[in-house]
Amino acid sequence: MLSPTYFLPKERFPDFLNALKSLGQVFAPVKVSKQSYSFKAVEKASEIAFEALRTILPPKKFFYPQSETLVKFEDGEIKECIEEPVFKVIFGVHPCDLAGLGIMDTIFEDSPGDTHYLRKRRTSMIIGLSCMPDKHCFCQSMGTDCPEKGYDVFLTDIEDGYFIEGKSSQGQKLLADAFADKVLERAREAHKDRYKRFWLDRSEAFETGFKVDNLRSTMDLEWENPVWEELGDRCLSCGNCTPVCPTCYCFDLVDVAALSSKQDGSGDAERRREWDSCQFVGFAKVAGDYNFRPGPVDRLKFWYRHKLHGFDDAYGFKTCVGCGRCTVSCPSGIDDIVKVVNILQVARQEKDEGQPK
Amino acid sequence: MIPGKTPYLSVKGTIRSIVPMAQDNYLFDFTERTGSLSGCRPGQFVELWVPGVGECPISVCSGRVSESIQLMVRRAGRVTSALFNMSEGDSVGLRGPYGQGFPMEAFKGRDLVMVAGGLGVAPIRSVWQYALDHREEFGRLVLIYGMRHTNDILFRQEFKFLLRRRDIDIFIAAEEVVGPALPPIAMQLGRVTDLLRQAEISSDSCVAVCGPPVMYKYVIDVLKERNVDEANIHLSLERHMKCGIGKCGHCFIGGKFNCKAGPVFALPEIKHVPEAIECDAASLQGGLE
Amino acid sequence: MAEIKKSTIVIPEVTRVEGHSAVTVDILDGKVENVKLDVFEGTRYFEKIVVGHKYDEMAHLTSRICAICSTGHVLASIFAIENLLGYKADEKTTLLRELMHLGMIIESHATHLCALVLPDFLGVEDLISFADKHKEEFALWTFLRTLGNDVQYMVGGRSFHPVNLHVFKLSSHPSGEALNVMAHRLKDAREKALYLAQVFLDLKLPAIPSFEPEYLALDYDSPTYGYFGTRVKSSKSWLRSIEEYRDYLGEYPVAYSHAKKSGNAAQPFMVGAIARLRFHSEKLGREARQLFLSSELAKGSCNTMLNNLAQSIELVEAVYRAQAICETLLQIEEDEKASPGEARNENETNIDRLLDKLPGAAVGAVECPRGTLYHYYDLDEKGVVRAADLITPSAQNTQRIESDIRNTVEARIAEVEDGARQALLQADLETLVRAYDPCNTCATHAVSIRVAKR
Amino acid sequence: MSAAAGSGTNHLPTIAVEGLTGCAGELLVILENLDKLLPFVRVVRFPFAQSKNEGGAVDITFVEGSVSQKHDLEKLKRIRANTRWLVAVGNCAVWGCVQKGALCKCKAAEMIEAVYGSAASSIAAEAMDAAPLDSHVAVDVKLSGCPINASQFLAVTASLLRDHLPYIVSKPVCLECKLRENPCVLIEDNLPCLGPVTAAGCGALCPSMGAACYGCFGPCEEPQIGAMTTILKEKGYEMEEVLGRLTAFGAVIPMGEKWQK
Ligand SMILES: Cc1cc2nc3c(=O)[nH]c(=O)nc-3n(C[C@H](O)[C@H](O)[C@H](O)COP(=O)(O)OP(=O)(O)OC[C@H]3O[C@@H](n4cnc5c(N)ncnc54)[C@H](O)[C@@H]3O)c2cc1C
Ligand code: SF4
Ligand code: SF4
Ligand code: SF4
Repeated sequence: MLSPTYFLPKERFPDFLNALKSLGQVFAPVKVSKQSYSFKAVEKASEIAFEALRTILPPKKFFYPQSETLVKFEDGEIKECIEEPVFKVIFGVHPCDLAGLGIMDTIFEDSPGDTHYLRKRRTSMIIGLSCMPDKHCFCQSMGTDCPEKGYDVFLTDIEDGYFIEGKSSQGQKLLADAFADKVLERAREAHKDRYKRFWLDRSEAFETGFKVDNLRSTMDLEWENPVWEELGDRCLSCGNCTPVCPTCYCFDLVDVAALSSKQDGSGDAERRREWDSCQFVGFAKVAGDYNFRPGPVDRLKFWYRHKLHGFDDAYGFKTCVGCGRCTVSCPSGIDDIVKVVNILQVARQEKDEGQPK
Repeated sequence: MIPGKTPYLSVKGTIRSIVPMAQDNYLFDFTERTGSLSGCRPGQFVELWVPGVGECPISVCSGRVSESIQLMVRRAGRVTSALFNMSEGDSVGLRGPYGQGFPMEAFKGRDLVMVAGGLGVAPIRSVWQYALDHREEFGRLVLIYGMRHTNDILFRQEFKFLLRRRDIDIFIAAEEVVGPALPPIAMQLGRVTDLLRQAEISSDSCVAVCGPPVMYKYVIDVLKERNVDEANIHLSLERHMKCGIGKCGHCFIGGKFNCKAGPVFALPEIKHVPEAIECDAASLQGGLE
Repeated sequence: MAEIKKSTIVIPEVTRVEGHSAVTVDILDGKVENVKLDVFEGTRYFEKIVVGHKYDEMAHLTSRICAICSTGHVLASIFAIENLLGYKADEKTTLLRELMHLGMIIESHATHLCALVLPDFLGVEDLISFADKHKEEFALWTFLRTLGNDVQYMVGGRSFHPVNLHVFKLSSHPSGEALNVMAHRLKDAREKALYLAQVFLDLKLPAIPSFEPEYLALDYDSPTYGYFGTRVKSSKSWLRSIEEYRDYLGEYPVAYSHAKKSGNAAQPFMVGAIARLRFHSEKLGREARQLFLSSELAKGSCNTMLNNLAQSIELVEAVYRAQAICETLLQIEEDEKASPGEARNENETNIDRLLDKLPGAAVGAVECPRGTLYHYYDLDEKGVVRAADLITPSAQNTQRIESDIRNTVEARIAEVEDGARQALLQADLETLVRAYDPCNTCATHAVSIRVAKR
Repeated sequence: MSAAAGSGTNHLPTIAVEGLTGCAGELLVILENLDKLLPFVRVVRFPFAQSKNEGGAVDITFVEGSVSQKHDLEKLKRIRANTRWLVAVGNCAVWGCVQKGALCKCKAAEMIEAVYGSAASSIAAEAMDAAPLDSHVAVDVKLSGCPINASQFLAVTASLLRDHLPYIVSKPVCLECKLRENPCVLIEDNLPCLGPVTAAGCGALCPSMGAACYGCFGPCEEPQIGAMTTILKEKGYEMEEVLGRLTAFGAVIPMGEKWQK
């Protein structure tokens, strides 16, 4: 049976927010500079930047924090660090980010499951929100433009209010309660019509994109395309493209030793994970200083390949969700995935056409 | 479901003995009481933790793992140096075993060629120990071991005994004589590839290879000359590794986590993966060919 | 023929001062012949380092002259450039800059007084015994310097070598919450600052026969005791613009030292806390003013050792003033919330127009913990530095330190040849040098007097 | 760790803190964090902070400042001979900082002439071209920063007290900047942010306050100077200015040579 759908008039939004707040701390996009947004704790609806498309960091930061201690060595014993997560409500997550969370889930759920991530993830509620693409959005190309999983409730903006669907059971319960409290109305036919129209209009609104069906072979065939060298020359190896990516999961593990009077090394220590980036020189270096990806070109190509078909084999999906964050946060302007794919596809096509029949 | 324990938790391993093997290469023997490492298969590895310093992946180099586990470690940097400063009775953290190891079951009933370069002899040792323990289940055993300098030889004592055995053919070579004229075991001057050309290798052999990144391409070329089927060539790849469990992304190559899907791969799996077995020209200077 | 006796007092490295310096006193036939304060801190030629760099780089380049006074250098460079461009910062920026400066005053004075000077009077020589045997003083220092550091951290982003202060503006403003917390911490610190001042008020000082020097300090219109200004006042009752600093300072390098000396050889002058209090004591708040009035300073004593006390009075004033600024800033924030939309960044849009004033040259000055600091820059039409001149307070005091040493040794010349009393003289000399809080980026207790015969 | 200079009853490891030519910034940072160290070490030399200083062997010596005069070099050699671990602290000691950066434009002698005029000759006799410690002696650990970050300093000390080499990141400032979720000032405000080529450690202090990183921690591992220059030029900065900024904190000397022309 289909779960019921609801309508939230915009003027009732503060009440809806209160309902969310009663569950736990609410985080939502907030404007932090002329053109940037960030998920931050909010108290009032007025703090929320509903217009935000992409935040600087994706919502992965809530479940996979920038730095966290996994294991510690204390009083000569190896101990697990279990932190009891506090319930969080993340409001305003767009379809691309929902897909991103889905990918993070797959990686961290894969055996052996990552307790640290999963505990936090299961102690949260994700409230999705519809959006209108700008010139950098290409989730449509990646097939992540419609919410499929990874959320509890989804809000579609239909002008004077929101059309609301519940996905998970905790999401449906939230809606049922809010309905009982008269914060929500049942969605009527008119709402459903506008909802459909919204999604149709939205699919027409994409300004940019590419065909994905040949990505894998294109990447392989154009592995020596001169465009890589051009991009490599401009690459700062600053790593900005990876922390901002909703699906980049790479981390470094570092030990933090406590000051200790025990000189035999049995003093306390922590083992901490911190976000890392494949764009840094030492990322793939092994003993003997052999580096599998010594130059910026090698690392950039690796990144593109990983995003565009890296997980095809391992998990059967691509790890780019088309949010455009890398494109807007590259100081050098070289992480324009759409542009690069188009160049590669054109080059490939030219070769195909040049081939004798 | 959410597992009860963090997968990053190690168990305590206590150093039972330390045997210096060659300069900067020591064989460490650890006792581990929980038995969590006892199912270890040849070619698998563990993450060794020196608290306050860090972790590093080290191949298990004993064919049998029960109460004790042996690791051959080369002093390469911070963690390994810290380990070298330890003495018998000191403890470290160990977690694992990780990775796929060599498909010993699939090797059974066939000739097995083992090719080791330098420190790559450590995981290969677990292979020959396993094979000798199950001698009757394998066909001919050929062991090829190459190194840069004559005094780099590891497991010298063990080789003395092995060389006397009739049921395994052993070829050892070094590129250069350094230190005492020639070690007291049969050793030639040359490269792994030279030995491969000497050895009698049937085209339906299975091959287990481990060595420095530069070695693979040349070994594969010779094996192909011998008409060995690509599908029977198994290579153990070294990659920068942090977590060992397919999360940290450091060892990711061409769609696979080396720590989980590897470190041992059959050649066809990685043949077309960029970076997997290529090597840059610069590091070849003075290299193996 | 009578034997001519030559002796030398050498303090090879003065400890517990910032930087490295040594003192040599040559005594010939019972007369002091030569006094040298030798700063062997390596040469860093900042006047050349900055040439070729853009005006907005001056703050972080010159801050590296000295960690303790880094805020002073940052502000002096900013003031010089703003003076040149005829720019006047808005109220909030000015207040935050003053707050930042007070943070430095609190931190620097606390460190000098508690960690560098007090050990002399407590009779401890190493940190461990200081920390162990004088827990209270040690804790007092920790408390006050942390406070000063945190004020600088809050405003400048770092407790020294701040990153947030720039020409025209601050790149970000401390949050209301941070200001509020700081205001409370400053309030709690009053008592400790007053206690420290009392300690110095009660100290018995060694006899140093000082004579009245010419005192110089910045003059300003602000009704509160401050550290910024564009005029200089002299105890010889003249008042001049800092733009004319060359005329009244006259700086010349000395061969034996890497720190340039300033002053007129005939008449050394003194800058620093004593000078500032002389001119502006009436602007002090009630508590600091009371302390001042009950001290020798109010009677016009020129004993250099009183510099420590003067600093402790400034420290009290700084704590009170900093708290007041935090409160004013909070008030401004309230007002802004009440009437939002007033364009605060109108200045920013005019930067290009301001730069039309280039090329040109100008001077900026601030009162650092140790005295007046001058920065002079000559910029080309793109805002690139063509020439610079940087005059630190320690350079200005060098001559006076030397003359103080000379006077002391002359007055106590009998002690030079007297083994038992010699050590005491040396210790007193070191204490004297330290009282100036010289910032040579340093002075050891191993003062030796060598007597040579010829 | 052996208490090399351990005398009598005190078995704590010994440390010394010394300054060559610098601004005393690291001395200050260490002084301010000394209370945290005192339970674990014995401070045998720290002339900036205490009067009773011993000579002789030490376990760890922290050295601030660059080698800029003969006196510094003699002192450094003495330090090296007497310490087990020599830790270069601060940009001056690790890279040479601003005084080294200035050498891109002219030689030390020229600068002395310009600053000291007639007195130049006696000063010049003492002076050397400013250089980091490792151009003269072997350095065991290099902790950069201008000034060093206190928690990094404590972590390095903790490792050395256990006789382990510390882990010091040399990834770029951008990493810390993005981890703090700062808007990028290079992209949004066109400020000349050097974060992409500068070593992390400060916690991306400047960009977190809305200002451009000016490189005070020295270069990151393999800084992409070419790309950095290209991007700043595209943003309208003149080559001369870009080179000035890149070399100011002493690090990227190869670029500096171009600046000399
Ligand atoms: C599957 C596998 C099995 C291995 N088996 C053995 C073995 O049996 N015996 C042995 O001595 N060594 C083995 N190694 C190599 C060993 O892991 C590295 O030498 C070790 O990590 C270096 O750590 P370190 O802290 O001492 O050096 P570091 O100070 O961390 O670095 C020294 C050098 O090693 C590189 N490095 C750092 N971490 C790793 C890493 N995780 N993997 C590879 N290189 C790294 C660095 O980039 C640097 O070039 C194995 C590596 C892998 C991936
Ligand atoms: S590195 Fe920076 S803080 Fe340290 S001494 Fe040099 S200038 Fe000062
Ligand atoms: S502001 Fe600077 S440090 Fe931060 S991401 Fe941008 S370039 Fe990098
Ligand atoms: S951001 Fe750059 S300039 Fe600022 S403190 Fe960090 S390293 Fe120094």
